Amino acid sequence: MSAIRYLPAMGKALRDEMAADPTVFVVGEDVRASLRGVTKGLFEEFGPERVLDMPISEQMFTGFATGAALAGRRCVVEYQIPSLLYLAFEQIANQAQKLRLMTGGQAAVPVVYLVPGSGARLGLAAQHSDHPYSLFAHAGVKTVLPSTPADAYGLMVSAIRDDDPVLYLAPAAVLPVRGELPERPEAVPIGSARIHREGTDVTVVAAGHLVHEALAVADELADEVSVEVFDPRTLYPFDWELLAASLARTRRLVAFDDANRTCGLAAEVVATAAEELPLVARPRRVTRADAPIAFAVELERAVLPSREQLAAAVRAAASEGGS
Amino acid sequence: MSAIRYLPAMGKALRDEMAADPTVFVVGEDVRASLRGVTKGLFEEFGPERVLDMPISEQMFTGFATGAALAGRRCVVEYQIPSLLYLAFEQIANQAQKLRLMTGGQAAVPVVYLVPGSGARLGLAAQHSDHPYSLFAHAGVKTVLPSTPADAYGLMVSAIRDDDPVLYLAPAAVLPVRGELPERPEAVPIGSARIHREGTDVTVVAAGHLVHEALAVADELADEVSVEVFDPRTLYPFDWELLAASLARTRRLVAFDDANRTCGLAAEVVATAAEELPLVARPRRVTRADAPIAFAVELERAVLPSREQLAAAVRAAASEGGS
Amino acid sequence: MSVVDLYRTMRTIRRFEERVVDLVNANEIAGVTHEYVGQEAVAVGVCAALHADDVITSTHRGHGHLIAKGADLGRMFAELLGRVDGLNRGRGGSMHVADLALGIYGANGIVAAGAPFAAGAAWSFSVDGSGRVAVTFFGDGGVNQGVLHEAMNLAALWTLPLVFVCENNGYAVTLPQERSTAGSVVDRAAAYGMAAEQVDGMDVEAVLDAATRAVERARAGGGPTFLECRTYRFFGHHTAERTMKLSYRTDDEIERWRERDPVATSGARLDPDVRAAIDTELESLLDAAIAFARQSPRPDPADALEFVYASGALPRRGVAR
Amino acid sequence: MSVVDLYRTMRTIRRFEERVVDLVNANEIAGVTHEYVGQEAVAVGVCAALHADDVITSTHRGHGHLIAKGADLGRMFAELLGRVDGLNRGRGGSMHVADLALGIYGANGIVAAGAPFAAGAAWSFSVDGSGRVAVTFFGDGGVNQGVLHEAMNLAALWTLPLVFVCENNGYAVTLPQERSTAGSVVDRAAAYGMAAEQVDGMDVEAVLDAATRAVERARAGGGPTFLECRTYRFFGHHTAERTMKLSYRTDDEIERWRERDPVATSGARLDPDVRAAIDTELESLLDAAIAFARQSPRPDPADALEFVYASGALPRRGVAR
Ligand SMILES: Cc1ncc(C[n+]2csc(CCOP(=O)(O)OP(=O)(O)O)c2C)c(N)n1
Ligand SMILES: Cc1ncc(C[n+]2csc(CCOP(=O)(O)OP(=O)(O)O)c2C)c(N)n1
Ligand SMILES: [Mg+2]
Ligand SMILES: [Mg+2]
Repeated sequence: MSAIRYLPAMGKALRDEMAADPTVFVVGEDVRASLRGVTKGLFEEFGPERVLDMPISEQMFTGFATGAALAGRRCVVEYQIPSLLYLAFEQIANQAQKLRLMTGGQAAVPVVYLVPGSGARLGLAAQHSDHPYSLFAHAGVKTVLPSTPADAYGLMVSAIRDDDPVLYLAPAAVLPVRGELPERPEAVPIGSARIHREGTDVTVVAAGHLVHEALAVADELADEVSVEVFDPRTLYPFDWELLAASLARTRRLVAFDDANRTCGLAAEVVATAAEELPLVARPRRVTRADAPIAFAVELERAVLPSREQLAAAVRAAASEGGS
Repeated sequence: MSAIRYLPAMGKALRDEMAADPTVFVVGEDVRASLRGVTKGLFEEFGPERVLDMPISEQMFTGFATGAALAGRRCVVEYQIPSLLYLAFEQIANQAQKLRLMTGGQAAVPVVYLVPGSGARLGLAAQHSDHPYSLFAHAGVKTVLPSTPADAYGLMVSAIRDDDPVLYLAPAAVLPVRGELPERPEAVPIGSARIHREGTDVTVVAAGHLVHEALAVADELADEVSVEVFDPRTLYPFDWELLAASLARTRRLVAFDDANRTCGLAAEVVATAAEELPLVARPRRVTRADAPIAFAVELERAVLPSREQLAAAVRAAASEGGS
Repeated sequence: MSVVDLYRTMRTIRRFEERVVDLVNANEIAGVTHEYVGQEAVAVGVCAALHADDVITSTHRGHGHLIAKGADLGRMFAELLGRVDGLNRGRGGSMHVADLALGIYGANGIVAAGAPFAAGAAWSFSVDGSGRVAVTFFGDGGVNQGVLHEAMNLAALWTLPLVFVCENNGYAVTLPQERSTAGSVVDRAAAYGMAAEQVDGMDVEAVLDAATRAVERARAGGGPTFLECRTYRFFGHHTAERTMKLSYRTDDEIERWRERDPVATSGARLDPDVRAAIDTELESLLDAAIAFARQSPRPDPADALEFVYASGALPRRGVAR
Repeated sequence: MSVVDLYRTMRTIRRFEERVVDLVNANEIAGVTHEYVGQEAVAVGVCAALHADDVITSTHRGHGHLIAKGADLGRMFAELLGRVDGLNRGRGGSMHVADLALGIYGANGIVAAGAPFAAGAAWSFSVDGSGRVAVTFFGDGGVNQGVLHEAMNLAALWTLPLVFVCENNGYAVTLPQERSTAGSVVDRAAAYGMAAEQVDGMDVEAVLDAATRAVERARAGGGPTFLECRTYRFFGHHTAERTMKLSYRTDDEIERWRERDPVATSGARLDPDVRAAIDTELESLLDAAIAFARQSPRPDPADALEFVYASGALPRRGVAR
């Protein structure tokens, strides 16, 4: 066991997989120099045939990964900004994701779409602050959003080894987080959630950096409400079984989500719970407003989901449905 | 009053607005020849400066509309296939939609993104059958999905006159529908829903072609269950007030949705109802599976939401919560 | 490939497409199909220059490319009829028909979307040092899609073994090339310092010669080539066009091009008896292929959620269990 | 514009950016800013050829373009400080700063995304017959974005009054132009039959001459022009770069370019006293501008949902009421 930050943990997983499997390679902008820090040292270790700097042409290099995959390789595509996924949306959601079905099972497209630094980063304004995972979940794209260095490592390994396209979002706010990483860290299966803190009154569903916010709120409220913090880790496919088990205990739900409210992940969690799972209190959402992030930090904070809003929602949920 | 089909009603609205406002113009592929039928006769009537055939370059001509809007015009951009919106997603969701906020209120972007023939059309397979409105609702883009010729007319008028970007989807399955259109048809305000059939037991939320499916199911079940058919008409902003009024009567909800299940419109409707509106029965969803549409018609039908599924969900809802 | 084989393959495509039109009109094929009739010399000439392990990316107008690359006719018809013995198990249909085992990365419903696939495959071959080549087909309309330029830039920058084949049939649906494309099509390649040739796309031997030069250059590490093949589609944009009154081409123009029918031209170069023998043999092959397709079962709706994920995961269904 | 004015504007941009760096280091400016230092001659030379009602689209490195097109310094600083008197009411910041009244369609966070805006505006001007012109700025990295090619094709096809200004500073963040761009940058224009020129982007008068030719051609209905301005950025890619150890440029190379400092070059053409007067006057202007920005109020969080919709609709909030 040794303490490591989230960003280098991702990098270590990528490095270990590249060392283990010669078909794995990385493409993106400034990946040689590792502007975003994930690919640090990889060019020096693996050379120009494994670490490819791309011209600014996201649509092309996303489809490039698909072609390389059809030719037998495994590609990790790094995007410097979450909104660059929009430029590649057709190539991801309409090409790579659909190829297996369209070819009747002939094609496998093992590609990882990696955004190191998704979501808001104070002061980056409207075009650099989106957290677009709900769009990809809607399209059925496997999507992971790790919250700890161990999960960042383990889900990177699984994403690379997976035979389907996988979107890997690492929230900007969680990159500096420290955590333990065993000598021989393990893969974390895609589709498996994790309960970070057990509780009996209210289940808070939170992913990525919001897991840490939720844990802080759970501490604050500790002598009022017993909060269970549920981290899906994979947003699609979602681990409904574990959520059902959690709600069987708490029967109260608050979905804490860094995406826009309408048709976001929290909507899916609340909708599924309302339709299929046991609840004694109204499910609640604490999400972003459906608004772009303004530059001024006061305005940015005002549209992001907050601890205060979560605490209020948890208290309100706890006050319903007896005990 | 005269009977008219949905497609020509859209075309008439576009024509009337172009005649009334010289700043309105249309761009797209094969709009002169009117391959999709909406722009029929417009080139002959308004000429090459109002009806512009574009090279195959969706990203560019979507941004072109933004630039023309900033220069004082109103543009209707036609896309031949729903998935072409994916190519333009960055220009719509990250540029046009955000420009007003980013400029602190300086910019207005009156552009209509028009897809005549959205959703599935038997046998068009995986890349031509998506119904991507939930993605745009998530981004806060005003989105309309009319179900009748009168609404197709009235919402086209409102979309063109609106000072914000508006996505206008006309489902392939509804284009042939006939309906009445008054001599002087009226604008239908964006954001106003409509109750097509009143009922007391269960509210079915359905938009576009599914309104007609829902009405058929309501008839079938007439002597068992009293079904209210609620047509949002505008998906964003959603008319929550009218839905609240409907649920105040029925207290039971089934969301019938042609989009993928996860993070789709039905998830939003169910989540909002569960969180904020009166319900005595579990809300239910009948949606597409989270799967691409396969070519074989048996397989296509199997992943689309069906009348049978809706009838079963309505019966199940009606059986809960007493009366 | 001998002139006889070139003719046979072109004739196969021609008759395949004519049979497809019949099947569409008989409502045996659902959706729309985009016929390749008139352009046969391009697919056949280009693919005749390829090895079995070279790859191609095709377009919405893909039947000809697949046949030229060796796809099985019976399994193609079965795919178009939506049957389980189709190349794509009935999941793809005309716009997505593919045979990865033959290096056919699929028809594509989105114009120019296959170009980056070809770039990725070509790069992969170049680092393997395998000498394999990738070809991407696209139309004159595709020439204006930005992603094609992004791929051309990369192919030239990295000297990839990639051949860009533009089938310039003069129109993108109803839009004539002069109204879609500034400058000339071949000049697009010059911008990237890429070798380029204009080829008579109605003459299979001319196409084969140019394609052979391009493919040899690619194999030898000489990088990409851009081929503009001037051709014409004899039929409408798709089978649905006959139901529309679109008048973007004159009968004259169509007539003038039909006089240069590539199948007739290369057929005329053969001994009439040889040609007649091929033609009759072909009809029975096509009869057999269609019979094979018709007897193939339709997919079971219960399997609708299969083949979505390679990992075997099933997508969520549309109703709660 | 006189040589004195050209110098004054370049010097204004230089000192504005140096003040910005100070403000970033002092944590008065949040996020990242991309400094224009070294490239001043391009924005100033190009905008000096424009009329007040001509429009420009800018980039992530936009401060210089805005100042050259006449944006108010105080309101720019206020925007970068996120204050209500900012050009964008503090909603945009460095990457989105805009002044539509001055024809500045905004900086843009996405490379080359402004090019199609410029095409739409240019088309609009051409049908108005107003003689107005649109200019789109982009970098050497932007040259490889497909949407730029889509816009170049349309501009040439429709002979739009549009000037494409490529600021080739040799790098896209760490990627040198030779590793991003096949062929030459100017040749991209040739593909579309578009007039093109390579210009010394370190010499404001050379840029002004070339821009004047391009803008006159556009006004006269002669269509688009592509200008490749060879320049260099003296600072890092953005203010955050100093915290990173990126070694993609040699000190030598930076030194060689600094010797061609465009502000120094044009300053040297002035009478030293005139120059000194301008420089001192400028500092007080900048002091006043920063003072104006600092006294401007911060936005009220209660207004966070304003200005999302022109129709006045409010977006949904993140919690139920
Ligand atoms: C990106 C994209 N835009 C538009 C369409 C609709 N569409 C299908 S084929 C076609 C014309 C293509 O023209 P061309 O590339 O010349 O090929 P051709 O049909 O002539 O073989 C269009 C516009 C599409 N499928 N993809
Ligand atoms: C489409 C897109 N891809 C990537 C980025 C991230 N990014 C911001 S600036 C930049 C480099 C741009 O280089 P260039 O166009 O030469 O402009 P310069 O920074 O040199 O002025 C990159 C890759 C972006 N903002 N947009
Ligand atoms: Mg064509
Ligand atoms: Mg640069």
